[in-house]
Amino acid sequence: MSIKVRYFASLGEQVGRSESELTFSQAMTVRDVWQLDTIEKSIPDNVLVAINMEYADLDIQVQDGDEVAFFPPVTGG
Amino acid sequence: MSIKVRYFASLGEQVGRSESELTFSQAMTVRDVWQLDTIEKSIPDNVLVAINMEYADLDIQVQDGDEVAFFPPVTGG
Amino acid sequence: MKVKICSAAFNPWQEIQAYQATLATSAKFGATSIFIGTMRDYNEGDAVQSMTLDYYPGMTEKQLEKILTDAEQCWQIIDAYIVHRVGEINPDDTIVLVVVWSSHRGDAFDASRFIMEALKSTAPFWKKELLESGQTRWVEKNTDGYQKM
Amino acid sequence: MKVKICSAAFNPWQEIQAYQATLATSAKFGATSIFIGTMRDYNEGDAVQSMTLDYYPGMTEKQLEKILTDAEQCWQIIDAYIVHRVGEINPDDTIVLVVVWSSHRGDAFDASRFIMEALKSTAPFWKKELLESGQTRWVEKNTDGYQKM
Repeated sequence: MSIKVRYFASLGEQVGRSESELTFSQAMTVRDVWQLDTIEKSIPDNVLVAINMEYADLDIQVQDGDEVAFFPPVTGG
Repeated sequence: MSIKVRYFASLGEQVGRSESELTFSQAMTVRDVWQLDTIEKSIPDNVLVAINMEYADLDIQVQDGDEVAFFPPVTGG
Repeated sequence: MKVKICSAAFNPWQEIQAYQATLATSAKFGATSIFIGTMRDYNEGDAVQSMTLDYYPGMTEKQLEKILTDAEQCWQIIDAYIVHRVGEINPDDTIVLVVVWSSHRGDAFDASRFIMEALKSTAPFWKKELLESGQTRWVEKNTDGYQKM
Repeated sequence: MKVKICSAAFNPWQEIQAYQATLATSAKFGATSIFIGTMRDYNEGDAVQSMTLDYYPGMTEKQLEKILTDAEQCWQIIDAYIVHRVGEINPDDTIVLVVVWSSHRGDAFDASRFIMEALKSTAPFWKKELLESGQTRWVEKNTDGYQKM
């Protein structure tokens, strides 16, 4: 299956890109996605996660076609 | 000494006038003023009182030249 | 800080912009909290045609100024402005405008709400409604703005 | 209820009036509570020259709509409107506008504050400041709007 991974704001700068396409065959959680896509970078404590534009947890399993987004605490308003 | 007494809104309608001038010689509280000026009318529980345009209590003693106002609960805004 | 009593209809947006233009502290306020009270065409289940707002000239202004001073002592306010209508009022007319400018939203929200509650419970204004039925009646009491209706 | 993302400067007073003109419920709202967030020219002790507001197109709108739906379930709201700026922003520019129309002031105040706090903590926007010194920095965290500063 394949998913799209997105990184926003300071997290995009840390990871060094704003988007990836990942293809894999085994079941993976959001946490696994982070580890696979950002080798050697530990996951920040305050990271926020969205799957298909809705907030989600790191332990949720991703599905084929999902858009998984990682971003830092929001600072709008 | 003499004072000015004012009644506002529904209280003015109940008392039957919006203003009186009172002249007297003995010491009087606001409550005494009400009783002297509005014979036979008992003082409403929720009446508000101002002396010289500042909120006051019924037991305050009035001074020569004071403007004493009685009014119902306020309903602005 | 300023209070203004209006005996004719006023446009709240014009009032806010005109007052804000006088603030020397441009770019220093991050938060503006505004409350606008508008006359409804019903009250307590009855259709209301119009309203007369009575007040105590002199004391009303004094009391509104006291409310602003009290708010300024409790919260960090850059400026605040109250406009209140009196006299004959029609549905859709603005009755009251409260604006608070502050650096931070917590102070702006807290202060504007405090000002409205204090105004509703202590500022000498009295509403007399003319119902569609032709009857007139004094509004007897303001409700508590912190309780859910 | 509506949310709007603006990539160019907007006039909050025009936005409010234009949206309010579409409300069918004229004379039914007694209370309007408005919050306006404006860009300041300083933050955390530093002079700020300008700011870039990044967002997550699609999710940001969805999240703002969810906030309005949540507010509607907790309070009696007649209508609500959020406008939020993105892109390049200068001091004095409006960043966010939240308007809540309600029959009663308690609901209007509660809902507008809820919306602002929810927006500040959950809506995907990120500020990057360009300081007068020439340095850029990401704003790391929004403060709690209920705590006094």
